[in-house]
Amino acid sequence: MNRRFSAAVDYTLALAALLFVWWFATGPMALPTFLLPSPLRTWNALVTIALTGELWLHLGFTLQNIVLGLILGCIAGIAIAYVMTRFPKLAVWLDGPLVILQTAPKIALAPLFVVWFGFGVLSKIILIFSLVFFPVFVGAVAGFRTLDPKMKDLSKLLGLSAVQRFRQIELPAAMPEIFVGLKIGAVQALVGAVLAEWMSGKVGLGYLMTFASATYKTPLLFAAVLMTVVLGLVLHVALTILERRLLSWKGAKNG
Amino acid sequence: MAQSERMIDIAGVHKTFVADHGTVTALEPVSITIREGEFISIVGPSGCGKSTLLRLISGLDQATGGSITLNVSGRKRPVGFVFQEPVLLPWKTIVDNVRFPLDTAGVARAQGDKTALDLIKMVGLAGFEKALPRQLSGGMRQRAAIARALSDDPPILLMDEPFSAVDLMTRDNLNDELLRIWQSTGKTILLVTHSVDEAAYLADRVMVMTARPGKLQCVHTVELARPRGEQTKLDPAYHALVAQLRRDLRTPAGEAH
Amino acid sequence: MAQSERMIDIAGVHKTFVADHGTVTALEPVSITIREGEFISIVGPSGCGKSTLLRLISGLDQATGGSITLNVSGRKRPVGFVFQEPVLLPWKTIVDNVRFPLDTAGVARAQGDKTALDLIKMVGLAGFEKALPRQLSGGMRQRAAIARALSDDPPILLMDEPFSAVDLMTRDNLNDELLRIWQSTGKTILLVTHSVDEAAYLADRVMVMTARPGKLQCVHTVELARPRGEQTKLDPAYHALVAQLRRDLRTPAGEAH
Amino acid sequence: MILRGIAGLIATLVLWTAIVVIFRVPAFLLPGPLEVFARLLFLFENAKLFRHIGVTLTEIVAGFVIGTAVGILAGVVFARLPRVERFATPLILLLQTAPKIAIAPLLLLWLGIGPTPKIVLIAIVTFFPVMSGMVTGLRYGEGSFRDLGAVLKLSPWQSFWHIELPSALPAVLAGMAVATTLAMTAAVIGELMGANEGIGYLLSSGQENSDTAVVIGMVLLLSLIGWAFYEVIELIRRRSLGRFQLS
Amino acid sequence: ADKVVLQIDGAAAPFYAPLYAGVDKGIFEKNGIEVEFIYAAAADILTNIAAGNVDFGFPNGDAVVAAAANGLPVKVVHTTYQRGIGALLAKGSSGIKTYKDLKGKKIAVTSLASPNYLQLQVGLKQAGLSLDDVSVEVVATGAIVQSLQAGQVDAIVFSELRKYNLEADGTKVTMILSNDFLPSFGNVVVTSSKKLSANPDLVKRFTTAVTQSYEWVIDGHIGDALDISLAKYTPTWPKDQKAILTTAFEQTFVPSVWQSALTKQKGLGAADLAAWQKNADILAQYKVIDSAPKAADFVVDPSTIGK
Ligand SMILES: Nc1ncnc2c1ncn2[C@@H]1O[C@H](COP(=O)(O)OP(=O)(O)OP(=O)(O)O)[C@@H](O)[C@H]1O
Ligand SMILES: Nc1ncnc2c1ncn2[C@@H]1O[C@H](COP(=O)(O)OP(=O)(O)OP(=O)(O)O)[C@@H](O)[C@H]1O
Ligand SMILES: [Mg+2]
Ligand SMILES: [Mg+2]
Repeated sequence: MNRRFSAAVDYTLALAALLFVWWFATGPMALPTFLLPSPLRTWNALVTIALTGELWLHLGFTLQNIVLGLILGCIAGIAIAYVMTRFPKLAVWLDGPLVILQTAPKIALAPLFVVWFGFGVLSKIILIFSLVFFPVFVGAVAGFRTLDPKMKDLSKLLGLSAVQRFRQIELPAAMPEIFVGLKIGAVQALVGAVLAEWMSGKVGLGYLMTFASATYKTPLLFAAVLMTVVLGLVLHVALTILERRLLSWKGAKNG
Repeated sequence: MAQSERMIDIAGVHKTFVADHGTVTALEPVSITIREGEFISIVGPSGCGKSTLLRLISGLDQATGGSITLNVSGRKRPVGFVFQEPVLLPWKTIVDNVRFPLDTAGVARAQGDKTALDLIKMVGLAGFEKALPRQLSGGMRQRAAIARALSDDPPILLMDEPFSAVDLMTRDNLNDELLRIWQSTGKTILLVTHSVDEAAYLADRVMVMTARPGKLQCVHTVELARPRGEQTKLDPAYHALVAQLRRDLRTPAGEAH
Repeated sequence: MAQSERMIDIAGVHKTFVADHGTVTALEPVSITIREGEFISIVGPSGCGKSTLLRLISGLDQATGGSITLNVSGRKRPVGFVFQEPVLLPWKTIVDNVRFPLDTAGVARAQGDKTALDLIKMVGLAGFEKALPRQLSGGMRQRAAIARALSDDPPILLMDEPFSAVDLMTRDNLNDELLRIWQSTGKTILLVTHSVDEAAYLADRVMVMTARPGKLQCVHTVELARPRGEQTKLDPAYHALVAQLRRDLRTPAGEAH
Repeated sequence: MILRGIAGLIATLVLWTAIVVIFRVPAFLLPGPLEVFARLLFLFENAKLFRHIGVTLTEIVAGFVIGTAVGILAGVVFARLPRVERFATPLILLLQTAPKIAIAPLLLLWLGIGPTPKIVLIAIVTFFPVMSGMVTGLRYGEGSFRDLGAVLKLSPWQSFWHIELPSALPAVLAGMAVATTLAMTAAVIGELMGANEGIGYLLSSGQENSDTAVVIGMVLLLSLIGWAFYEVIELIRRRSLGRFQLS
Repeated sequence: ADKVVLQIDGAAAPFYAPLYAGVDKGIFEKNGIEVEFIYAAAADILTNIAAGNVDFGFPNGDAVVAAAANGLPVKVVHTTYQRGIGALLAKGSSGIKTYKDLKGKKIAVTSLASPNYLQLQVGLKQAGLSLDDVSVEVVATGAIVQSLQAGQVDAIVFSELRKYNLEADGTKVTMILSNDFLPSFGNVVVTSSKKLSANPDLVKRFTTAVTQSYEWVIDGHIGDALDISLAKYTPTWPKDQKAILTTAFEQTFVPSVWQSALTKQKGLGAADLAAWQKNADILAQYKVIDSAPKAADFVVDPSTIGK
């Protein structure tokens, strides 16, 4: 309780510091609005679209894509990582294509995703999925690989079924590393969602950004950027709380 | 307790590890037949291959040569194992750890809980059911591991220095509990220990192993009356055996008698 | 070996853990003063707070109350610690693990190697210098950890059941080696053990602790002649003390005499 | 490793060709490997492809090295001082989530045109996974090793070098593997912000000209670079973890 | 020589051959200027200019109007393209010949904030239709042409120049120029108000060099300019497209894009303030911008620079 409270204080302080720097850059340092609008102008732009209800439409759409992509990427990442650590022979063949597919910069392919997968929400989800997948996958592989051999002995001894071994031993043991991947994946999901909307579409925070950027409505642009950052922070905090819950057994240092 | 059925057949089993710094012969060929319901103690110097032998019997490692046959047709989990270090799942509470073999064998939760709580009480951990392993002392963790190995009642029990980290009194209690369980269930038990007193007190036969390269030096049949108890420790035959075991262990490797 | 300088002052130290399943009093207030160069054994039932006490003395944990003063002005590393579980760095070979305290104290490599190899030989691990911890047996790992604790020659040595996983003969050897080192270096040693024989054989004083909540039941001064050796084990006073310690440990908690 | 690499490459090419042939994908949507290869050859002769590769590679290496170093350092600081971490988190998330394309003019303003903004961008995206790996590796690492370090009164540097880094290594390497993929994307974004050389520059001219073969070719080049990075990290992992108890 | 950075809209393409040839042939050098080309999206170019990140930009005219309307201190100093090059493109096989044929069709634009979306709206209106009669998709620059080729949309509103790409790819296209009903400007040279007032001489020399470069190409050096461009500046372009590009230059750029009635009179890059104003007014009328800026405030005729 107390700790959570102090965490909230820290976040607030940090945000206040950021706000101050922002204010300083636009006030005393006099950066022009078209480069960086003042916090007040941005706030006004935000309030304006919040009042018309437009904001919630965009926000909801982006959030929905993020959550969908995150869940799918997460499931696939963990599943494929598991299969590959269980069957190293398969990994020889799958590893290369997976890595090549992943290191291919999505931003370059994003426009093509639209022609490949259509204008609908599918191409967006696929883009987000493809960005989330890899961090979770790599994290899960690391987690499954570092499994304590004593745990392997135990599961072998108890003759656990594949499902039991996964559920009861391998998954919990790999959790810390999976969470590393998940936290990066969450950020990537956000980046992917915005990117997808940037490339095509008529709704979402990314769309709001292209629109604002092309029409030089910089306060609106930064209002949208602000919303993405807030979204990122919320996702991060949610994952951190979940992590603390699930990994309390680790007795983390400074937990 | 004499049974004639063969339970574990070990024939010429040996094990060599290959490592960067050279090959290590952990176990030279060992042959012995263990009958159903027998209680075997294993003593020997540190690093002589006792743990290796148990791991081979349990099937966790593969022998470099020789064969091991377990006569446990039809049992899915023939062996219970108390590892030398307590291997508890750090994310599960003590009661969940002890119940774990039952849970994964499909035993109903209520039934499992009952068994687990009884065993936890037996090993003296009442009050720590909901604690996590890292919140226990070394000896308490070891006792939790013992409780877990007993929970699903395996016909063969392999115990690798199960009582090394507990105090004398607890150890005596647990020895007697173990004998009680053994007597009532007819398990076959192999127990590695560095205490010759314990080895003699518990076993039907004591295997003495020699230092590296580990091999079987001799096997003593313990002729002490069952059930054992305080009176056993007053028996001169018991003390003679303990003294003999001590002498065996003092014999430098190679000078087997 | 009687020195009058106070080395460790423990005054009303106690420790309570707060956990999800409730608070656990690991240690009720303990007070004792340990002189420089004293050899103290600590015995007590499993879970009575022995490890907790050592951790408090070493500064690894903070006491809930009371104070601990170490009279080791100017020493950067006042204490060496043999943990209850051998904490070897899995990515370092045995010789690197043993040399680790020296390396990090800035001792030259050649010098460090010499010390490390001597100690490795002393604990009977010659031939395993280049092995990794996972390639050793449980007892061998424990011995490597002992060698490491000795390598940088700390004035205070805290040993938590250092010999629990080694066989009798090795244990006897290591006991004598430890006494030799103690005698020649004048270290202050606190040793936790479950073996009352060992406790009596080695110590100047034996601290007996009671079961949960752990507290100091009594302290026996060991009047046996130094240096100790085979003849000590024939001394009736030794056997009387061992028997007394056994009785102490059998006394249910609370009924201190 | 070489075998793995070749196997991976063959598998990718087979998969790619199969998609193109089976679905009869027209070249403007997804050209086949041969076509792309021909286009790459053309660029090699005509466009001094190697110079562009060199430019991008330099940016990536520089950004990656800086990002990794800072990430490891920050990870150590954050794991030791969780308050600092909480304080820095909003700023870090800002840097990670704020769409780079949206703040490009600001970056140019502060860092000038030239390689600096690209390197900084790559360092920023590399930083995050490496830092996360390090923090997790330390925070959830073996507590008993911490005790050992405390008893030996190791200096912060010593406990970092001898205990924290090795025990966090699996997680850090995982972070670095993820970072390779992000670095490739950042390299492209950096060069989209304003450039006249580099793979991203060629890529954007391919995009502008609706020349899918160039786009795919450049993507392929970046993939191969990223893959090479990944394999180097794998190599480090195997070398260093071969000795660990880890399989 | 003064070093300047010129940021060009999009990416290196042979359509900018006169600029490349001007550098290569020493025309800029002769005017005491050394040019570095870099590339970015139009909106970024204007922000960069306003912020002083780059010296000159070569974005399209609509982007400048929008920037000026939002108060960015930018000035058009050379109306290089005298008309807009936005166009509706449809496959020849689609049967679309006029805006009237778009009813019920699917049309792609690059963004709802882009000039091509505005062109679509105006085009539909003058054909008696509205946005409700068609369905609009947004596809980014990198894929819009492919989406037409793949038949995912019936038409795109984009750049006239893509007709040449498509034809090079063997796709026959129908094209309706937006400039016919909506006067606007293609690429124009832009600098910041600050630079113009602080260093008019530099701006003058730069615009002079631009004019001279275009003149050189118009004076019978189309082939040379394309060769320079393809060899050194736009190496990703296949060489076999030179023929198509030559046609484009001869039939479109030289007669109607770079030159107009006005340039015959006042020289290349001359500013038709009235046309600029009309462009701005329409943008305001369609709510692309809040209010129309005064053309005279952000457009400068090259001949008046430094006077
Ligand atoms: N994984 C391994 N790789 C290489 N050598 C090994 C491995 N495991 C055990 N050994 C070696 O095999 C020998 C026997 O080990 P084992 O663990 O069986 O001894 P032990 O009798 O159980 O000893 P202790 O009483 O100390 O536990 C030792 O010399 C050890 O170094
Ligand atoms: N981190 C912890 N969190 C909560 N409780 C703890 C923790 N560490 C120890 N305890 C509790 O403190 C008590 C004393 O533990 P300690 O490890 O000191 O016992 P010990 O005397 O060393 O026992 P053993 O002989 O079994 O090693 C135990 O009841 C244990 O459950
Ligand atoms: Mg062993
Ligand atoms: Mg203890």
